[in-house]
Amino acid sequence: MLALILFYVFATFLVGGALGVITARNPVYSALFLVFSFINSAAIWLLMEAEFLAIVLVLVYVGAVMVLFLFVVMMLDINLAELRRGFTRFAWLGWLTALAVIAEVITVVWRHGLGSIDVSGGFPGEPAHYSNTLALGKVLYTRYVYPFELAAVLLVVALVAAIALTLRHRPGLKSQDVSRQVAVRAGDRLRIVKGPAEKRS
Amino acid sequence: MITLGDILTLSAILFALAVAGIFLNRKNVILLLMCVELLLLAANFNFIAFARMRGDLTGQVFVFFVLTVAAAESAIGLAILVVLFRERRSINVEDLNTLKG
Amino acid sequence: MHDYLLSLLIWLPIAAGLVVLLLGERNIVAGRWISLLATLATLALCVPLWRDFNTHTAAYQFVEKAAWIPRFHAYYALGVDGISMPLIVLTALMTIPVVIAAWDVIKARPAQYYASFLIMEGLMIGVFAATDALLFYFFWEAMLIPMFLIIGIWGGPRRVYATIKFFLYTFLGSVFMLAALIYMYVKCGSYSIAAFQALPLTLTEQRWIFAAFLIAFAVKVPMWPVHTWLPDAHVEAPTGGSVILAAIMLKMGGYGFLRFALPIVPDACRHLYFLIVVLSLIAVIYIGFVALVQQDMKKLIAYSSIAHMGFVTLGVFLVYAILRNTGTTHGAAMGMDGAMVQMVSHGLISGALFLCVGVLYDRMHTRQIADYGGVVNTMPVFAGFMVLFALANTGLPGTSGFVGEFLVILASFKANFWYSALAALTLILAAAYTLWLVKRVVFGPVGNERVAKLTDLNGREFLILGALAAVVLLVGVWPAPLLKVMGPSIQHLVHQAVATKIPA
Amino acid sequence: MNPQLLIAIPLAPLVAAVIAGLVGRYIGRVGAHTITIAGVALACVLSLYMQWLIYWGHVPSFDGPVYTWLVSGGVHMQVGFLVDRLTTLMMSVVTFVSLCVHVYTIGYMRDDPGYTRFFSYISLFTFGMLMLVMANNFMQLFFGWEAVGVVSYLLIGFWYTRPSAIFANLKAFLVNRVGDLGFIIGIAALFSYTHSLSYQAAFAAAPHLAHQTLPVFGGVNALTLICICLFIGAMGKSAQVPLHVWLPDSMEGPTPISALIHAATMVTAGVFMVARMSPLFEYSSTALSFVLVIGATNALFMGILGVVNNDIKRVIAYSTLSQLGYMVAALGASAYAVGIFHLMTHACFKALLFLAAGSVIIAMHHEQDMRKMGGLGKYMPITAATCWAGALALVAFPFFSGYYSKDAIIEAVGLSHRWGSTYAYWCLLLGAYVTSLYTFRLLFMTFHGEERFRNVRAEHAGHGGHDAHGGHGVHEPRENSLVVTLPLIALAIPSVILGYLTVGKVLYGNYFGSAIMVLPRHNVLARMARDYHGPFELGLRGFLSVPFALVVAGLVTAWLFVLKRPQWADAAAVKFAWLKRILDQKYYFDWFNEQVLARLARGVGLGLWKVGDQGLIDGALVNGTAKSVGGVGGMVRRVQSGYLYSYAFWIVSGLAVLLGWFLLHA
Amino acid sequence: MSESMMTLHSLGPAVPEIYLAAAICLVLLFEAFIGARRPGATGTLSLLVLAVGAGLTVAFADVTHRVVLFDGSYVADPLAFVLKLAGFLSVAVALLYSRTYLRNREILKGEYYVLALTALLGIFVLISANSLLTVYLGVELLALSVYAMVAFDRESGVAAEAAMKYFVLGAIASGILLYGMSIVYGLTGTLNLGRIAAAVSAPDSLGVVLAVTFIVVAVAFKLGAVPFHMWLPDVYEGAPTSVTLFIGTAPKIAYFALALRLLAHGLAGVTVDWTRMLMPIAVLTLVVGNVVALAQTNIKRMLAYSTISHVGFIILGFVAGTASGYAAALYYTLVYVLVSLGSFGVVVLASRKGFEADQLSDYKGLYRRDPLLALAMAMLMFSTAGVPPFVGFWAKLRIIQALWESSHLWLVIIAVVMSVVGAFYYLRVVKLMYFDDAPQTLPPTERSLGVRFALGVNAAAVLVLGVLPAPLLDLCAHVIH
Repeated sequence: MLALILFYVFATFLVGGALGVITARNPVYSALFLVFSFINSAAIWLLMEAEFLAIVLVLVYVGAVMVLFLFVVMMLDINLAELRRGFTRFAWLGWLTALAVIAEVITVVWRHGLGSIDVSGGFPGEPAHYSNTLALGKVLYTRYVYPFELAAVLLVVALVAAIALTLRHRPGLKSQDVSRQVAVRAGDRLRIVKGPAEKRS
Repeated sequence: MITLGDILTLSAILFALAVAGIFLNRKNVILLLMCVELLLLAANFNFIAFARMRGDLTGQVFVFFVLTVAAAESAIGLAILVVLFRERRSINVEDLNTLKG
Repeated sequence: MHDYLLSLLIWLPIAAGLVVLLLGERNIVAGRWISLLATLATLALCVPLWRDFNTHTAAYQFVEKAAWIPRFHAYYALGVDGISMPLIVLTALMTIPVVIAAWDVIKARPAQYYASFLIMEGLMIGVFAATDALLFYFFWEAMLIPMFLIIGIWGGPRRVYATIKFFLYTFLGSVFMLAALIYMYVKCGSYSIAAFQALPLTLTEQRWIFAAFLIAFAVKVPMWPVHTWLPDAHVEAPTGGSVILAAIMLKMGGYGFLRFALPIVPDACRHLYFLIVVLSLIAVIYIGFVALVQQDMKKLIAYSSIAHMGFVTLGVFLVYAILRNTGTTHGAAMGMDGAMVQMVSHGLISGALFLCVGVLYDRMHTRQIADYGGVVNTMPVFAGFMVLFALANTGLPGTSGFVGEFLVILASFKANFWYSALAALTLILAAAYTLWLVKRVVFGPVGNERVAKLTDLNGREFLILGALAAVVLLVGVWPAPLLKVMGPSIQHLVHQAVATKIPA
Repeated sequence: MNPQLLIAIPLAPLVAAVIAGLVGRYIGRVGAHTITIAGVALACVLSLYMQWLIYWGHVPSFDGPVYTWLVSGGVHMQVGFLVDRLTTLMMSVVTFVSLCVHVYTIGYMRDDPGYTRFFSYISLFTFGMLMLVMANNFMQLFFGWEAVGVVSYLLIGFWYTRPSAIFANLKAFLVNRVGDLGFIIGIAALFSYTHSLSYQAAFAAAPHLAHQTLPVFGGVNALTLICICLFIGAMGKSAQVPLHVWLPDSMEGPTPISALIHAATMVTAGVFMVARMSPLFEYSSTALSFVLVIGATNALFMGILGVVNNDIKRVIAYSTLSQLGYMVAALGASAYAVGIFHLMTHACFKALLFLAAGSVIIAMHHEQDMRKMGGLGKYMPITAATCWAGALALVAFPFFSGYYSKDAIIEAVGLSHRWGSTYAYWCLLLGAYVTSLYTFRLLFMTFHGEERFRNVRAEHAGHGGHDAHGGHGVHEPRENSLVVTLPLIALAIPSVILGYLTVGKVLYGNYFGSAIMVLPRHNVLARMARDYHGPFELGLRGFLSVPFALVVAGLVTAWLFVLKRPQWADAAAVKFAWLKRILDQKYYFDWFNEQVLARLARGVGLGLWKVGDQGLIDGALVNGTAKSVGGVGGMVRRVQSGYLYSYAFWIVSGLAVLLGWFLLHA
Repeated sequence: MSESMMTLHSLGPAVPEIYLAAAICLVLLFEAFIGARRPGATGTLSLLVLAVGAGLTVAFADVTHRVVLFDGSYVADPLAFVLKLAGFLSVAVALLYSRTYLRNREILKGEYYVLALTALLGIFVLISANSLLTVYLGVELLALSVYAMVAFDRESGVAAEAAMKYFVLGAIASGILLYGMSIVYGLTGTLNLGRIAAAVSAPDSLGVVLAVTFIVVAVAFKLGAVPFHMWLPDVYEGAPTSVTLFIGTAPKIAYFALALRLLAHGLAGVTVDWTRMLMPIAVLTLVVGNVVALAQTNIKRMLAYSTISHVGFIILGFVAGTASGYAAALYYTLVYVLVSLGSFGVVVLASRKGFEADQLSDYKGLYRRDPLLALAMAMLMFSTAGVPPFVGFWAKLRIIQALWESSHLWLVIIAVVMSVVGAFYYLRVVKLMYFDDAPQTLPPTERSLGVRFALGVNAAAVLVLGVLPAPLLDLCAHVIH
């Protein structure tokens, strides 16, 4: 029962946070609202005994991704005054569509029980010694080795892409050129200049 | 007890808010990236809920990968954003309309 | 050689065309001669085709069959019967004047010009020779490309509009036919035309398929009201393009009706024949009036083509009207014979007329009737030919133009008095617009200084016009061999056309 | 009978024509006229031989194929000959007149640049005409029919630089085509019943056809329809009202062909055809009545036009129209033999008149207006004399050939009880007066009275090419050379005596035998035969007949108005101005054709083209479709606004709609 | 399928992916240490890598039957083999065509090739995906690489704009895909496509409809179907032409595989549902694609709309919902890739430094400037229009045949009408090249012999496959069954 109350509290916060994200005029506020939403989500996930993912959400998202967001927001030096104008004429249409999607999904979920599943039942509890992290860890490198490797490539792509897109070689900037350093040969470094020992007369 | 229905409802609301955020927001591209994160979050809720309901880890593994992908995605999204800002000196959504028709 | 005769007929010109194309504009002298030789060789190949053609059977002859797409039971299957054979010969015949007429007239990209026509020739023969529907369609559509380029590259000032209109019009028609062909393939598991002809189809199916065929063939013929591409295309096309369009490409529509519509969907044809008859009569009369007021020679002849092709469609579909009126098919074969002869004859005559216009155009660079007058004073020999072909165009007995019209009118009376009465109006209308054209262009005092400076036909022009005139007269005076060739196939077709295919 | 010999008859002129036409410039003028005259002469000799064979040699008629033209649907269409007494008569007339005209042409066209072409044409015409008369089937008949029409077209427009000539030839062809329309429908109708194009089959089926009904116009008798359709063809070719309009204009052609084609032969093709088809027409009284009325109308009213015209050739042309009316009326009265008989005599004297007129025209340096002539008789005695002979034949002066044929027509029609015969009889009777009036008017104006040509300065130097004399000042007309006068004489002889010699055989001696079929109840000729006691007696009787009185009346009127009191004519013209206007306008037929029909056709054409083709089909349907597709494209394109939120909106609303739709329908 | 039984030998069928992952690392290192100083070397290496990869694929991955690896998340079958070879080939050709273009715009950097290769890896992953998870990762791997490639020309504002749009919309689509996948997972309790197919068999169950709708929308987005297509024209136009060439070709293979694996295999039990959903999408796609293409003046944008219309045809193959339909869609896809390589290739080759040949008017009189290029383009345009004797004809024919087999009369009619509408704008290109004269002197086109040869082969293939279509048709039918 406590879990249920907590769930509703967190869920309300979560929805409120999400609303905040999309309605805030200032992107910094939005980002903070998003952080708030993530934290509430993590709480709900904890309630659902998905501890590992809850932690990851906080660590990866709140800790890394959202910081990145804020960083970019600040870096880009956006004229906030310009962003303060509100929604446009057709906002109602947007809301209507969103409501329609919600209504449709909820209808399916509640009125018809998603087909064959009992949606009003609770989740089975896990045994006391059960470790969510351990269980995930076990499968991740065995059954899911292929997706795992792919995820690695994905991160490489993100890396390469981010560098390729944002790294700028400003003229006059002195930076390391790894390939040149590696490919260097002795002859490049040392130049023997023959100078006459003394001026011939 | 939290039921599957609760979670699915919550995720539906999150999903709808996220997409609503995308087409209601007309000013700031960064906000769109944030809404995308919300969108993924909604899906993650589903996966976790179903995984728990079935007592099956697969869904949670999926969420793990989604989180990974989302991080990579954010990185690229922000990189593009930076390129865009450098070229246009603006990240106003309404300025992104040279390509149309 | 007979085993590959049809293939040779198809691929020889295409190969020659590619050779000319590869030789390029720099070796145009060689290209020209290769083109001429190739067309002559193609015509020479028609000699054994005609000579060894068995005139006592309706079956396909000179049959070839090779796997093409085994999975879809589509074959590279060729063969001719009495309906297709004359048209192949016509094709081979009419390409020669096109090549000769271009000899030193086409200055821009001549190699491509020749290549286009040679490739066209092969493809057109392919259309007539294919006994596999898919192969037929393959040639049928492929043909559009060279023609598109011919009109577009070598055409007149509004060539772009004309050629795109031409392409889209015909393409629109054809794709529906393709859909129908595929439908039947799905039903019977083969693309063989013979299999289609044997395939039982309900009336509803037949109506749909008929509609598809109608769109395809009506555009090609062209029938009113889908004819408006033709005047534009003709006016803008270079002389050779007009000749081939009028002489051969229009025949494909009539051929399509004979080969596809009648035997494949006979019941639908029987139900809807009236539509075709009405459209044909509209073509004869409406278009006759329209032709009367044309200011442009080519446009006038183009409209005249539409009116004449009205006789083809009328003749083809008379079988049902006769059946309905008399309960028998006596005379039906005559209508179809008439349609076939009309096709051949119109090919010769309209081709020749376009060549005549080309002769004038090459000298004066105008096709406006008003710019001429009294050409006979400076070009008497040309005038003789022009008058001859004009008279042939009016259906003068003794020329080929008469035979088809005569047969169709005779047959149409069996169906309905009014059909023949209205169709026979062409006697007046055709005479009116053609001879009025002749009056304004050929006769009269010398119209202006440019006419006064005209020179008469050169040897090349004399040769092609003379040869065509000879053929026109020959067919007019003695059409029996032509009819003999077609006889059994037409007879067979009549049987097919009236047999029901609705599954019991 | 030897078929090869038969084939040679049409082929000889054809070959000659082809040679003269294709290689005329190499064989020269002499070569051209030599070969064509040889060809026609051969045909003439052979024709006469054939006639001799069939009539006196008692050789049966020939009916057989030459070659199979085509076989279609089991029907053999053949080119073949039917040579019987009717045919041989026609062949003789055609080739004889043609021969005369050939010879005459040497003189008439002497200075014309189109000399060889002309010979080629008239030879070709002879071929076409022979094919027409010798046909044993409708296809070939139609071939000949059209062939002579085309040559006529070419010959009327022979002087192609004259706008009036090329207008006239187009008109002639088109009007003929109107007739051909009927003709071909008639053939088609006949074919649809008999499945054959041969005369034999048609004749055999005629009694049966007389009881068939065709479901058009609320049901008509099949044979009546067929006959009327065929006769419409004859109306075109034989210039019957209202398809007569081309014939006066055809005088734009050189005079020899006016004689040959537009007087003696081609225009009589219709008469010949109806006679040939007598086994059909006999079974349809309605059609015969139609024929009768049309013919009679033509005979009177076209003759009247001749009275007011001043062009010497046109007067003769109207006379031809009128005489054709007589022939046709004879046919309508079932007196086919009389019609053919008149055809024969008329061929001689009308050709003679034309050639004589041509002779005058040569002498007048191609001046055709009779008001500029007068008193030519003493300068051109042969021409005048032969012309007088022809004229007397034309007005049916007793003992002249025309008398025997024309009076017989009037009598036959008078005896006929066919519907319309009374009207026809009065028309023909009055026609006799009218004929006499215009004929003598022509003679008086041309050969007698004041020499008006002296008042005319040489203002026609502009005629240029056709006037080799081309001098200035007044030339006194001279008689022409032998090539001109010889044919005149050659034609004058039969014009005078032919009737006397042959009337007994042709009309009352059952010359035609089975070639012409008359039902006993229609046989007016048989009744006339009862009163026949030889040509001399018949001739004498003529002086007492009503028509003769009318002829004399006409003569007197003409003498009064032309020679004695010319001012009366002017006074009458003033007094009866309305009548003169109608006559000058030729009953407004040309006005109607040109101002109403032709304009209407062009108007319709223009309307269909601009409104139908360009406006509706091309504009609205074709380009309209293209434009609207393009327009829709332009509109849909605007949905792609470039804004991310709109894109996202479309995605999500697409999702929502799909979801909603399928949830509702699941 | 025990995870411990994985041996090196059993990994044979997965050689393309494994090799490619390794090769990516190699190229990356090469670029870092050598490539930066030798512009173009990385490109050459990449082509080499692709060639070797194709060889290895033929050597190791040519399977005759279905092989499932990695605990069911990976499948190798003849279809995958064919598609991967096509992937190697099309990426190689695309990179070959782009070289001069990249150099002229000073974006000839190793990263470009790395991203192209990672995209190819994503394509392979999709091709061989047998679980929702691998599908998702494949989609993302491909998409992320492509987002970056679109933005690769950092000097170009429109490229950045295009990339941004692509990114945001792509992310929405992934969200939708994920959402749908989550429901599928919830309904079946498995990610494995085979097991999903076994579990989902009741059409019209609301949960299934929900899941299927989300997945269909996501797939439609990826393919570029209306109304989820809007990213496509903007991206095609905004991206550097070499990138347009890239994304216009190889990824289509992957998205075909995506549709096939997800819908036709995974959701085979509810074919009725998703075919009904695809039907209006297909119709809209055909109509909008063709009609809007008419109004375009930019050739890249026009080709983008043309792509959309082709997507309509491909979807029609799926609408048929039969093996024949899938085979038709496969054939269409391969033909489309072949023709697009050529036509975008021409756009790339016609561009020079400082001159982007992206306006239709830039093609006026191309025949005079470069007959080969014009001829190739004309052949490709006629092929796209579906005119024999070019291969495009057979593609359309196969689709219509499949539609008839499943009795879709109205779809056939719409398809044929739309192919006529489409013909118009393809003809317009031919018209510009052959019938018009260039208004001013335009710079010469790419003259590199090798590239021209490749283009010649490309165009010739369009003709040869058109005249002798049997092998490819057979292949497609064979690998689908």
